[in-house]
Amino acid sequence: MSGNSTIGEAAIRAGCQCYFGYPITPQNELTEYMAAHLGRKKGCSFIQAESEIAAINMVYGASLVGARAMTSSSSPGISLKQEGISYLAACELPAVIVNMSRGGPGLGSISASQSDYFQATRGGGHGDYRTIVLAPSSGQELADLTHRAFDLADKYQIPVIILGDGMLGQMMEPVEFKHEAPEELPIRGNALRGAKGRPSRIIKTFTSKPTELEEINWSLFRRYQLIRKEETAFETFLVEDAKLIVVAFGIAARIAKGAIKNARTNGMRVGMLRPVTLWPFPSEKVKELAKRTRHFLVFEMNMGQMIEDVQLALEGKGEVSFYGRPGGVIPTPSEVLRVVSRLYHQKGLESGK
Amino acid sequence: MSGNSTIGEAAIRAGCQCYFGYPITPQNELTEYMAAHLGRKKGCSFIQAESEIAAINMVYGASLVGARAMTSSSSPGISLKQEGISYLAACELPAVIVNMSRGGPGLGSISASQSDYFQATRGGGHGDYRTIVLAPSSGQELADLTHRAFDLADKYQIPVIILGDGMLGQMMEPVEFKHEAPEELPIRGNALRGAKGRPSRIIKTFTSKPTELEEINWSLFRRYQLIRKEETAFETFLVEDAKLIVVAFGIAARIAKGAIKNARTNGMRVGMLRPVTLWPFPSEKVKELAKRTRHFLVFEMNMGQMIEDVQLALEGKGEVSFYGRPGGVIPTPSEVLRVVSRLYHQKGLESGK
Amino acid sequence: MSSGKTGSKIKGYIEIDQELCKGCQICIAFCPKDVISLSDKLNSSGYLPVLFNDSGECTGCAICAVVCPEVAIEVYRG
Amino acid sequence: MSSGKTGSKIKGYIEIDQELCKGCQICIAFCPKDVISLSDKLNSSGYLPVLFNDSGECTGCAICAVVCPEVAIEVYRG
Amino acid sequence: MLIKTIFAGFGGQGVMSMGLNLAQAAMLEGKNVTYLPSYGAEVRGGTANCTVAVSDEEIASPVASSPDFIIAMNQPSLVRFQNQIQSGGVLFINSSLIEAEISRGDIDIVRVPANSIAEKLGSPRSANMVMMGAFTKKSNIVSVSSVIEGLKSALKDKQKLIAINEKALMAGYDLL
Amino acid sequence: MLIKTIFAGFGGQGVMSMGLNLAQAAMLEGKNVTYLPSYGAEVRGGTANCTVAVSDEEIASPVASSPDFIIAMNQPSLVRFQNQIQSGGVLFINSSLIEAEISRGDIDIVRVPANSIAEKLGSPRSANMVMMGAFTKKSNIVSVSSVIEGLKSALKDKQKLIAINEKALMAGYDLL
Amino acid sequence: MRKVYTRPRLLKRVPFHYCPGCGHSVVHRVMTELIDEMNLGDRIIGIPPPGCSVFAYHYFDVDMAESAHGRGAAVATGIKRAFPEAIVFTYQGDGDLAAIGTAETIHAANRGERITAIFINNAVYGMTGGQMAPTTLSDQVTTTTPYGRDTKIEGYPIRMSEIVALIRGAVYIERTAVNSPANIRKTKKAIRKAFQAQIDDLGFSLVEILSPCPTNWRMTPLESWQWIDKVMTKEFPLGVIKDITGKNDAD
Amino acid sequence: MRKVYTRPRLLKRVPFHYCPGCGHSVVHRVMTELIDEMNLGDRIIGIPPPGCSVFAYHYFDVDMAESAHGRGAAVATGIKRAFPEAIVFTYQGDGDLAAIGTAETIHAANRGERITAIFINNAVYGMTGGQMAPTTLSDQVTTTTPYGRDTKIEGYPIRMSEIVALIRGAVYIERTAVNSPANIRKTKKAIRKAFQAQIDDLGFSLVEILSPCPTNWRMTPLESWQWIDKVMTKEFPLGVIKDITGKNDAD
Ligand SMILES: Cc1ncc(C[n+]2csc(CCOP(=O)(O)OP(=O)(O)O)c2C)c(N)n1
Ligand SMILES: Cc1ncc(C[n+]2csc(CCOP(=O)(O)OP(=O)(O)O)c2C)c(N)n1
Ligand code: SF4
Ligand code: SF4
Ligand code: SF4
Ligand code: SF4
Ligand code: SF4
Ligand code: SF4
Ligand SMILES: [Mg+2]
Ligand SMILES: [Mg+2]
Repeated sequence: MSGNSTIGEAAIRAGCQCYFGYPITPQNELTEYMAAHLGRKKGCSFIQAESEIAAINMVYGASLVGARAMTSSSSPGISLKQEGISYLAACELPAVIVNMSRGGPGLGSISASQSDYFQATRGGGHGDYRTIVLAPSSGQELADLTHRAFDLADKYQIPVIILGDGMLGQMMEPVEFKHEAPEELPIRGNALRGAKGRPSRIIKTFTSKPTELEEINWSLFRRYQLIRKEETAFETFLVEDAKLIVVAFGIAARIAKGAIKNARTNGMRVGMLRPVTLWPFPSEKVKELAKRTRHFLVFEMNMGQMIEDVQLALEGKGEVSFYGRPGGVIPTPSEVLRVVSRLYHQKGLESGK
Repeated sequence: MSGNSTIGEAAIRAGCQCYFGYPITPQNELTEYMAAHLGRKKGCSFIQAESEIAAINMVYGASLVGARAMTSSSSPGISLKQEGISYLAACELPAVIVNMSRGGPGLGSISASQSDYFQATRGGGHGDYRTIVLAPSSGQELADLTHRAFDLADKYQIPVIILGDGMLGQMMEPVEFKHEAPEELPIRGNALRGAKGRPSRIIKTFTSKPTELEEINWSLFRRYQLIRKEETAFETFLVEDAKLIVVAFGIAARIAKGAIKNARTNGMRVGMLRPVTLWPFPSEKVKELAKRTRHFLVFEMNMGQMIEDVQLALEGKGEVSFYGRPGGVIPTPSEVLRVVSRLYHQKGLESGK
Repeated sequence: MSSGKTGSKIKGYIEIDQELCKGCQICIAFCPKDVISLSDKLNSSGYLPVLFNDSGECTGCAICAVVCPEVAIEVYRG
Repeated sequence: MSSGKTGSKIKGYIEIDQELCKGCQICIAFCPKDVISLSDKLNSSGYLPVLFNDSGECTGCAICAVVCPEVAIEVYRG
Repeated sequence: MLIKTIFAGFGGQGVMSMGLNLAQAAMLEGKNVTYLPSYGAEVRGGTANCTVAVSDEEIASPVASSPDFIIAMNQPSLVRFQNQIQSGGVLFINSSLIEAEISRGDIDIVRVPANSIAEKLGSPRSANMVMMGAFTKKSNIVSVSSVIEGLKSALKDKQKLIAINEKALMAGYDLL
Repeated sequence: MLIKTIFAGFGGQGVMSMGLNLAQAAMLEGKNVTYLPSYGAEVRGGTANCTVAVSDEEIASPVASSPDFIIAMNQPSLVRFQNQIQSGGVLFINSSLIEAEISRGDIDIVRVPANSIAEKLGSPRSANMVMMGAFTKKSNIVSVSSVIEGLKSALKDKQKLIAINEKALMAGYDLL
Repeated sequence: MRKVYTRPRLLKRVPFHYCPGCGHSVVHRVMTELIDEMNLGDRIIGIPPPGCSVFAYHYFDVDMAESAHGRGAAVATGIKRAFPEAIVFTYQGDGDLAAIGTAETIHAANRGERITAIFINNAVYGMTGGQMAPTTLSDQVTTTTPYGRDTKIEGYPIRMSEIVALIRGAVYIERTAVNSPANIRKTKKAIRKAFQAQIDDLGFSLVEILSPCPTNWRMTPLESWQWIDKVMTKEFPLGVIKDITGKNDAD
Repeated sequence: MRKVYTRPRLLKRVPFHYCPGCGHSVVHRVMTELIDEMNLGDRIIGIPPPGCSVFAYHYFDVDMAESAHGRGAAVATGIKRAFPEAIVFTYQGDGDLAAIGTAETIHAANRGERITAIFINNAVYGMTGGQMAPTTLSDQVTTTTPYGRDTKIEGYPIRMSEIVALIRGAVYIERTAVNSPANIRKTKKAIRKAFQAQIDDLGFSLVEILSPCPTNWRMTPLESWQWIDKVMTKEFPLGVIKDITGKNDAD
């Protein structure tokens, strides 16, 4: 089962009732999986929308009435969804948005890339909002994080982005699904379901009083602080004695891990920090690691985006280098190993503490 | 003449031949100005498009054939243009995009706000691209920077964003226009004009070879480095002896300036750095200022976005505080003064060096 | 609020909410009996509302209420 | 390239670019004279191209060329 | 000196042009000026207002949270703005349409029966100019001749309109 | 040990299912596996390929820039991939369709007349299985019984198809 | 005497923010009456647009949610698919439905979504200050057609109802107006039929309502009401445009 | 003997990347012939779409530029307004023109933009792997309608040409096919008329071309060519749908 299908199956098992999407390579298998498996499922709905914009707004509609809803696309299509995501965030509506990103900018290439990091983590749409951003790096994690995405979305009433890439979407790996699809999910208490037996309800942000909107912003902000505290997730690998820590996410982290294993066999004390949540970013962990390790290599399949979060976390208390390949080029573990070794020697890390 | 009309007039005097827009408060006067003044001008074209998406793609079309073209909108409409901006950046096409931003996220409010900073400075669309971002803070600067925007766009073949806000758009101030509209502009050499007397020409990014797209990214990156070097612009105000420097842009900088003047009369040594280009951000200047001044107060009409650029520039070599009002609330100079004084005293800046 | 007054032989009457009325005068134009007219006193929203002239001619046909954009008119018929 | 051969009395002939042809066989279906047939040798792109059988019947009507999606056929008439 | 004035009233009362008038006049006198109209989803046919700031120096914010002068052309404007005016400020009331008592003792109140005067002058639509005249005299921000000059340039060559407006303006000016 | 294999050929030659077959078999043997199909705008009816990585450890990258094994089912695939194979690797050539000389001396070359064998077996469409058999034997990544088991689970209960494929597989297997 | 006309129960007791003579509030009243009469208050969900009617939720006493400009039909689709028991309507301006929302409208109709679009055609963008709408008449002056709409440059007023009528998933389409007692009554009847088509699970229904905008037409309220008859209906003829609900008009 | 049929001059000498039997390349050939015959090579600008024909610029030897999915009509509008001397065409798939690009298409037509849309209807999303297109036929199996297109859920195939024909700014609309010599010739004639309408500054023109996609229809090339006649034209009848160019057919 391809990574894309894995997301589909995991979503269904997480109780996803509605999927609205629009074809774009390299995530079509997800749309197709949902067409085959969600489309005729009782109480569920699949629509191939007329556009990405329609799709995200259908998700908005389904979320209004309390359904677990999902959409997916790849880079250009995600750009088109920015207005909709901003609306979801503003109205505090849960939703899961998958971006199996590809080479950009423009029409770019259909090859895997990580150049939508800024867009995902800093709210590519207008206004001060954030979305939780999960970055899986294996088939298994595609399944696990998809499930987590729906739970987080509901828990915090927030849109959650799964930031994958074309390679994760295409490739197949053995996967174990840990949940069965629920029989029925409870309807979110604040959903619009018709004003039966209760006062009518309004979901909106628009106001002619800026202070009202400010209050919405502050209340979102407080929730964001809570999420930062509670939900930051990461993986570390051989960081305890590391003289150099590679920071990488998603497929890049996997490639880096291969390089690090090799570096270790070559006697280099190299470790890795892999943010699993890109937002909230594991800044505290970076700070903590910087107490023992001075050198960081940020490795991304882009021109350098996550590096800003690493630098922001370090506040000058560490040296940061960068290696990146944009446009859909997939670096090899040995290429990364070469970069690691060069840096390791340049910084004179082989000698003593 | 309102700020919005000022932009319109300045654009026409900069030789803008095409304006394609869609109504949205608070920038309608610009669209209307162009309808009245560009629409019937010889060799020029005004269209009220069917949507913001159509508008940005019309700009793309006009830019393909070498025309100076512009579109404008406000926050939600700018979100919709992200795909188009990414295409413009990818295809190295000049264009001017005005965002008179308003309170967000979602439908938000029509009141002035600065919460689209991330979107503007980090390429809200997909892929690794940048746009030059100019942030005027007065009527006169609206005129001057609009002219500059067209020149920069052509010089670097890049989309340029003018990031204003609803207040700048609405208010009137005396303005002096320093240029006359040119009789005729030379056609950009690489424009599509039909393959007359030369081989046919293609403008595109799509490729099945990621390395080709990588090369495009690197070539863009080199240009971005050049722009960083050549075009970073800022204004400083009383920074020489400042113990506290307020960093603010646009209308917020103006408000801050009022507060600073007052702080000075109260004996506080407060100065200001106002980035005029938000991208490229005046990081070098921040670094330089940090040699003499330890405390920085970032003041934005949002929840804290530019603050990241200040922190990135400082690399821990300065203390950064933040004051922000989101959602379209306009802080007063005396409110900012209160914040400044409190901070000044908290940090014990009144005593000695 | 305003001119509502129940008389015998009167077929109908209307009550106009002076605060809701925005003085658009649409009701005046459509009333077949010509029993509505403009007031000369602004209401608190700054509009000149209209008044019902209870001349006994009102049929309670409710045309005025059907056209009133502000839902400012209630109609009685007996 | 392939079978082009000019003979007297022959009304027409065609040349099929063996490398451009993708063996879709559309030309075979439309040729009124049935003078095109499938080759048994893959071309370097891995397609089985078609061959012109110069039986003298070809009229140079160009129907094959009009339908060929690969523009692989040139037609001669005389 | 930075002086901020809010002009407020119904949509049709010409409060926006009063503000523009002041801005225009101040510009002619070489001062720094900002003019900020306010509008919003809620103003469909409701009240309208604008803020004018005049100063010898750069103007920090075009917004007036505690203006020096307020011109209330109708009752709702009075209700909305009377508490914002700063101590020692002046409140101009169109007494033709406003009856309310003002509770604040720390401000100066000028009552101008703008509508009745305008009606008397035979041009009921220039109540705003009557008020503008009174405001010009009392506020002393700009000279009345600058206001007139501004009026003329705004109305281009509509001589008749200029004459009417000027008359109304002077009637207000001479009132105080 | 990490072993990477690229299967390449025309769209219709079943190279994708060869890859899936290997992946399936390796999974049954409890190994780490990644399967990566390649496709792109350029593959409209052209060549197709997929990469399978099998390892006892976590697999860093599913991409094979220098694969251990390459299966070239047609000429264009050979041209495209022959230089990528790593020294000491094995190149499987469908000799029914490929005539070319191979210049590299640092690799092992196995020629399998997959199409002719398949035709002889009366099932010309299972040339890929013939090749798969030879590949299984030579590469020794997975056991032939795992491949067969994988085949069965992929083809569910299409008994006839399973039989045909198994026959072809064994014909290739027994070739070497 | 008995009260024969009073405020509809589902119309909240707040004054409208609309300009004097505006048609939006007339439609609101008619709709709230109807929702009550049809007993839909418990299960109806409304999607008002950015536009002058952005605050419609302040008036309708039913569940409602804001939508992005033009996306009403997509939002309503999401609602209906996730919660088919609901009766869902969008309330959209001509800019909203016929410009930026063109694709969403046409494709929701094409899928035969069981939703109802209430389409307020006032021939301008009211909310944003009177710009040209796709339905602006030829030669009509707006803030973005200061010299009048020139059909050679800006195109002709678009007849969205006729376009949607071509689409098979659309089952009931009527154009009405709210500029006279009779037309207001017809509007109510049309919306009733549109809702009924949805209740009967037949497909997409749309009621286009010609609605006065005295402010942006720069007319008195009465002039604007008359202009609809005199001018607007020439371009946008009133009447049932499509009815394949199979229901005959009983009254 | 003289060469009576050869590769058009404006068709670059590179093999097509299309599948065997695909209609795209037939249209490319016809168009390049025509551009040469009409002497437009010097001033024509083409906008190919994301879609199977994304690489059209590799074949047409004229100025061309990439466009965002569905936005061809807007891009072409920008080009034509900025450079009216150009002859501008978009080349769009059914997903591109009739799904995501619906609004841009309709409004460009409505403004009467002097541009020509070449609309390749192959009833699927070819490029992305055979998903449902708005024009997919009822019951047709695609990768997103694995059980066949169910009109109750996914709606009916949309007839975009008929919709655009309703719009006054559109002056020439014809539906043709590229599945037989006669139809290919008619396609060429139709495109000629469409270009001519643009040259004559009359308005928007569109030629919808039914085009085989053997790969995603899972047919042999020949079956796919025949399927157009047998099945597709029943839903999408061929012929001139609108012609208000006032030109009579001389040949
Ligand atoms: C994406 C986006 N673009 C533009 C706007 C601004 N906007 C709000 S309402 C509106 C159109 C109003 O016109 P119409 O739909 O006809 O409604 P009316 O006000 O006339 O009732 C526009 C353009 C917006 N809110 N969002
Ligand atoms: C914004 C965006 N969404 C989706 C895509 C992916 N995409 C590329 S082509 C295409 C549709 C192809 O179908 P069609 O337009 O019918 O052209 P065909 O390939 O059938 O000729 C899609 C959805 C994209 N490139 N950009
Ligand atoms: S009820 Fe009829 S007669 Fe009476 S006031 Fe109203 S419209 Fe006139
Ligand atoms: S129709 Fe209503 S709002 Fe208008 S004048 Fe009559 S009562 Fe007042
Ligand atoms: S030219 Fe005519 S007769 Fe000759 S091969 Fe072609 S189709 Fe057949
Ligand atoms: S039509 Fe062309 S491509 Fe197809 S078989 Fe004939 S020559 Fe070859
Ligand atoms: S602007 Fe027009 S549509 Fe909007 S409230 Fe006023 S009259 Fe109604
Ligand atoms: S997928 Fe279909 S449309 Fe695309 S190239 Fe192949 S046959 Fe042509
Ligand atoms: Mg409208
Ligand atoms: Mg298609």
